[in-house]
Amino acid sequence: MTALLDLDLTLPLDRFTLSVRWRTEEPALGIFGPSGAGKSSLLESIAGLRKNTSGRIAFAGRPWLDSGRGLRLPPEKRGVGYVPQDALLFPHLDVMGNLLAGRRRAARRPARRMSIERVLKVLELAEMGGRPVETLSGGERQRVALGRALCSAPDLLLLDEPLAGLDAALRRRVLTYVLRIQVEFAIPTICVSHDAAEIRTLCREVAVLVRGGIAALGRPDEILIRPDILPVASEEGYENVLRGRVALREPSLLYLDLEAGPRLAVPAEDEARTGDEVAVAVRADDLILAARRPEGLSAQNILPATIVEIRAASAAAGADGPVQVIAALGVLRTPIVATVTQRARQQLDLKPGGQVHLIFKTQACRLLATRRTR
Amino acid sequence: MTALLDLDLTLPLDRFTLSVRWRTEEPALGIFGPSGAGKSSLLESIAGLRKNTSGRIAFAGRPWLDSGRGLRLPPEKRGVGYVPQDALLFPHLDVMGNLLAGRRRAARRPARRMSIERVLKVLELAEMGGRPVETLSGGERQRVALGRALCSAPDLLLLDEPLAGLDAALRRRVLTYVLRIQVEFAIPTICVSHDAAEIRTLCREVAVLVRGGIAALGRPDEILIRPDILPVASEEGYENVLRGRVALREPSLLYLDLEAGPRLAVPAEDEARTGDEVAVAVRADDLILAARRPEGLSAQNILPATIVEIRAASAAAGADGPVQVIAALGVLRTPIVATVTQRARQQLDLKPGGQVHLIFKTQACRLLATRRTR
Amino acid sequence: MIPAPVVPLLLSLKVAALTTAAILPPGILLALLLARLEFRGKSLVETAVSLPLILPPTAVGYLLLRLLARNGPLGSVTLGFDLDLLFTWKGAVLASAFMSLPLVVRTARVALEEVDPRLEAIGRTLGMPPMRIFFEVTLPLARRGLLAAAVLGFGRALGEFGATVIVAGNIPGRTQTLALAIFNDLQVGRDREAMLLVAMTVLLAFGAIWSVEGLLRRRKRGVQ
Amino acid sequence: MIPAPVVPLLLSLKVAALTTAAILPPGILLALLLARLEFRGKSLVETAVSLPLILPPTAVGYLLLRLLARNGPLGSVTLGFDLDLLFTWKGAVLASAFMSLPLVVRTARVALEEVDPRLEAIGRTLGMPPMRIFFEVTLPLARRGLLAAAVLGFGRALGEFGATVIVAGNIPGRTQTLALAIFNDLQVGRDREAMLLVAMTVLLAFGAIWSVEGLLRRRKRGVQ
Amino acid sequence: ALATVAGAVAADAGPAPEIMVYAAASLRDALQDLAPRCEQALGVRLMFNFGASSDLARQIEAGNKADVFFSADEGFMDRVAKAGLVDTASRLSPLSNRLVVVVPADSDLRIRTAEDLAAPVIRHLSLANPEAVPAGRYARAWLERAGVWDRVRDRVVPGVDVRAALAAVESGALEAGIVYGTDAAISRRVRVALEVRAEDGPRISYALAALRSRPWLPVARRVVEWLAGPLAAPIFERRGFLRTSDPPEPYR
Ligand SMILES: Nc1ncnc2c1ncn2[C@@H]1O[C@H](COP(=O)(O)OP(=O)(O)OP(=O)(O)O)[C@@H](O)[C@H]1O
Ligand SMILES: Nc1ncnc2c1ncn2[C@@H]1O[C@H](COP(=O)(O)OP(=O)(O)OP(=O)(O)O)[C@@H](O)[C@H]1O
Ligand SMILES: [Mg+2]
Ligand SMILES: [Mg+2]
Repeated sequence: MTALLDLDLTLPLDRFTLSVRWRTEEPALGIFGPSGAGKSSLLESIAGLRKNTSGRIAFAGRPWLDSGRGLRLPPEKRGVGYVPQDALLFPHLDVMGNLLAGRRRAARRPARRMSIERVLKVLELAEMGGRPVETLSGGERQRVALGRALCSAPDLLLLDEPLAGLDAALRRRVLTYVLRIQVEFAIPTICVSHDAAEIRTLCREVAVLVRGGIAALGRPDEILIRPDILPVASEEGYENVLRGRVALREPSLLYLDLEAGPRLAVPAEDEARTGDEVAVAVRADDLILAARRPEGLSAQNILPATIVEIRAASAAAGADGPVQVIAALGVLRTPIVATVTQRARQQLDLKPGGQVHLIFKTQACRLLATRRTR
Repeated sequence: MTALLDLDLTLPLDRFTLSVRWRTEEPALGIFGPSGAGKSSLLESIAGLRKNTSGRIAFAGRPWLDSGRGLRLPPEKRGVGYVPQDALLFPHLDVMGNLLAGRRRAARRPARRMSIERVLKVLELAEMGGRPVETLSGGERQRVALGRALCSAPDLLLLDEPLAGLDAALRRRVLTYVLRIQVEFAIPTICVSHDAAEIRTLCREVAVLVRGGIAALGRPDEILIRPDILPVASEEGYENVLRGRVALREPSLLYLDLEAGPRLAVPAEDEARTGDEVAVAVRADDLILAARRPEGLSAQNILPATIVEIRAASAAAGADGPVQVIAALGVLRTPIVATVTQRARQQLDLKPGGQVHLIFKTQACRLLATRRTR
Repeated sequence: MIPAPVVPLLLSLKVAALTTAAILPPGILLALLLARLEFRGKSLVETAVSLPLILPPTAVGYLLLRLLARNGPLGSVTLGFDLDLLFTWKGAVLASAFMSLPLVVRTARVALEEVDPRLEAIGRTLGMPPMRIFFEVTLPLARRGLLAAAVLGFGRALGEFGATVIVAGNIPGRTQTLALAIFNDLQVGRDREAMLLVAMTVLLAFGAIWSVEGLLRRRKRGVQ
Repeated sequence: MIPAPVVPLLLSLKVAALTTAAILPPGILLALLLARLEFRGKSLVETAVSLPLILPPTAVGYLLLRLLARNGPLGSVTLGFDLDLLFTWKGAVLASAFMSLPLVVRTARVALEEVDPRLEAIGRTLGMPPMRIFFEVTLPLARRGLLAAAVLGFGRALGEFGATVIVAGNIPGRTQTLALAIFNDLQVGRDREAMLLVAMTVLLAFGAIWSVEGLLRRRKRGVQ
Repeated sequence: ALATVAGAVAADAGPAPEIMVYAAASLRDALQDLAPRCEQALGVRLMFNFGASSDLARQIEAGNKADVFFSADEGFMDRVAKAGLVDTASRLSPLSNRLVVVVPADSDLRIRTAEDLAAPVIRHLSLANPEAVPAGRYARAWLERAGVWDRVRDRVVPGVDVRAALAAVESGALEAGIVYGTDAAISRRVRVALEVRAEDGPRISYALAALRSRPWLPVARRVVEWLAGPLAAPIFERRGFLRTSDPPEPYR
């Protein structure tokens, strides 16, 4: 069977050679890794912008590069929408001109065409259509670059830290929009990001690049947990992502029925309606374990679970360091991770097979994204 | 008395006029605000790069701009170290050449001169001195720009999102270094950032810019808590910052004596030694309140406190929304904020004057920065 | 019989404008090749393009005359198509074009080399084929330099004397451009008349420069 | 009497090199003013600089001759000292310099206009005064274009005939450059000798172009 | 009679025949004065191409687009004749000129003979290129005949044409020069220090001929005759040209 994306490429860089083999069916991909790992170089190779890339690239069954057979599709034949890390707007065009740069391709693909007005609105560029791009702010440039790619009706979106220059609120709004595009138009996406939450929201599979090689590959919630990757991924530690359906909506609270079984209280969001599928993040660092069900706490979520495994949370810290307690939740035995100190482990006598209560606050839950059920 | 920084300036921009009045003694300043608010424009005005700025700028008692008197100090006389948002490296120089671009000024200021080797090392550019800057990765460029400013022995550092392109681990290391420079060399700093943690670490005073005007001004822990600013500041909600001194060091835990009094267990960091002053962040969302001292929890930190005030956490959510419980900790009555749901407030019957226990995990504490006591 | 000075003025305008128009497309193309391709013998090609610059114009004129002569290598071809180049204004255009080419190519090359290839690459990811990239990205980005190249070419065509006088002759009312008329007046000692023609040339050049200057004026980010 | 062809070769090399050296500093300065300042009458200044381009070279030669005449506005009688320019190789340098100036200025201007003013601004925040910025930021960034300007100036100086022959004469062994020698041979009908001199000129130009091409070669980010 | 014939031609052929005259640049003013009369007299239209005789000769060879060639010396006419393009029957030498020695107007040099040009005070001598330009060749011939050429040849500053040689003297940078009397007459910045007597100098003669294989050759011949004829003579004389001592006659 042909994979959606099939990479087996090599690109010599300054201090190492980028060498990536990646075959996947997943349309929502992430690339993660420390600065200088080769993330942007990989995107540029896929877009066809690095001519000394060798090996194979195939997308949706169509070969884009096959150095063995001397095949190299030029960038304009690959149909990607590439958002470079440094925006690279056309300085001779105004904002609207930049957004329209890919209009000819979009015109040939009516099914993929997005409304310019909508893009302008969601990216909060509505007043700026006529602005020369030279005087735009950093975040504005970033948004125009994203809009330019979206308006070109691409087959594959290549996003290189598309939200890096945006404030938290705007980032959340744009992220939701990109996610919706990804789903509605069914556009496969490869997103480079340093932001674990961004990756977890947009991607179903993530490749961790380190010094040009794939150090880890898999589902974000499996990969970003790993003690060797965690420090790079986040200043804030690992986040559990729980999926469920909105069962009840109060003005400021949502009650979710988790796939795993139990019901969860999370802060309400305007977007979420009853019946929606949602994803919720809870940090491993925020989960408190209790031996017995506690009383008189402000925390609204207290879920019983069974410990499956206990392991060191950090490769470096050794035997004394914090531990990850992996517990199975509900009937589906969904794994959920809590990080606790050795001392707590001893005090509570935690061990595999034991019963615990997971305690966490409503406020500690973060709604990642909502998908309307049609 | 003359202030350290005294701004009263006006700069017409596209959709609004930047108009800032800011007088402060504080050497560690932050600028915060949504994309397109005028943050970069303000920094450029201070650096002397926007010639249509009018009004007054004075630094350390020296006037830099006084349009009334027709005075305008050229940029090279202002002695700033400016890190622009888009790095703007000199393309005709290699990495080392860029770092040395300000060496002549540095040579005139031996007290301020930083070791190039050290800068290269901390910014993890050690192998790259001879690299042309055109092929650097995004994060590498950003670091070289930072290094170039640091090596020029500035009187005032102007940082425009200096860490935006870096992964979490690297960001933490660089941040610690910048903080150390700020303290050791006593270099006043103005830092633009979208990252609340960055602002809280580097800055003692923050101005929130919205549409060219200062919407709020004050200590980061007072300002970033505000319900109107919170959503912009952070995806993750407000963080308390507690300051204290390392009392005891275990391999994987540090015990801190807080200024406020009680002792806290936090995850160990290589950098921290006994006696060091440290700052620790704990999110308001992570604090659990308990009416009585609970038993059998994995959480290691359980601090008694007195409720001072209870108010709505979000302007939008109204009466049903989550509330901020502000509690006084220990003898200094240091304010600490916990966000809880209305339901929890009712269940626990929280009200001002009441006694509560603040519960939070070791892992929920994040060491922001360490300062060695000499 | 003596032509009003307006005749050479119009002729000069026509010759210079046509020269510029004729020289720009191949000049820019050549500049593009030199700017973008690395090949062996590049310096040779460049030297070849520069020949009309580095040789005395009269020599170039003689060479062209030789090539286009009735019995010259290109004479029959020319006659076959009845291009009728020698001693006509078309010959003046041809001579000026040769003389302007090196200026246009080198200046255009500078402009094209300054165009960021990454912007062209981005254009391609948006689905523009190379031709469209050239017209919608490269050309507009290089526009200041290309205009400068055009001005140089136009100016050179205005002032061209040495090659033109050989190839086109100095026929009042037909091939006597301003430059030739000025030379002619100076030669017979009519300095006053020559000055009038000089003034007209300057006016023409000023017009060209002024309008290009207007095209070039544009706003930039307000840095000091 | 006929000089070994090596004499005009050396003379041409000397004249062209000195012309280029003499013309670059003021040419770049002028280009900088035109690139950076907006002032009334800018087009006039540009036209003035372009004069030697748009007028027939001989006219420029006569004008210079008139100016430098013993009792002319810039002559030895007026100035009180004898520069000894007329009919010496210095005069040839002077004439070539005038003729090259417009090419150098316009090409250098294109190069300088493409320099990002924000990079200069960053340099200033690092404490570099404007002079240092110019030498350490602007010049190196504009270097490709400035080299092109130098090549154009050098080439023009090599090929300059019309003005040089008036101001410097055509004195074999003293002011007879390659261009003048070629003209001379052609005029007398010694076409074979002229071809030899043409070959030498081409060689000289090739040398200049080749070495500049080497200076220009540099690596870029590997985009397609 | 001539006029009638020409008039008839004009009347028959509709548009007047166009005669292209390639003429030495120094003849320009005189020819432009004569042109209207000649056109009226012969019912033709005259076009001119003015240039250095050497260039004109080359152009005739290359393009064969001239009907009449008016060369500043016999040599270039010979050259065209050798290429078989001259209608030898029509060839005439109607005009002559005189050489003069000029010095800058403010110079007090006195020059009475060719010998004086060899004096050390004359460090430069301005000539039109003695190898190529007719005026220079004549000057050299005069100096050779006077036996001073070998002594002055290293002081010679060769100009591209007579006009350049004159301008060089005008500049004051050169002590003396030898040019045509016609050229010296137009400059106020030089003083004629010596007029070379016709018998001392070389035979200066302008060559005029119609050119072959042209459609209007008969008309061109008539133009040649007219220009060499009595109606044109006064105007050439007014411009300082001399009529050749011999009456106009076929060259060979
Ligand atoms: N054309 C090139 N030639 C040589 N080395 C290169 C080239 N392009 C990039 N590199 C180097 O390869 C490494 C990877 O670069 P890349 O831009 O892919 O990093 P990245 O993972 O995107 O980093 P960042 O997160 O900082 O943007 C860097 O060290 C960079 O300096
Ligand atoms: N020279 C200028 N002329 C007109 N408008 C400008 C100019 N420079 C900036 N602006 C506009 O002023 C606003 C503020 O720009 P600025 O770069 O200061 O924003 P910012 O706060 O740094 O935003 P970001 O976080 O996106 O970098 C933006 O809308 C921008 O488009
Ligand atoms: Mg990158
Ligand atoms: Mg900004």
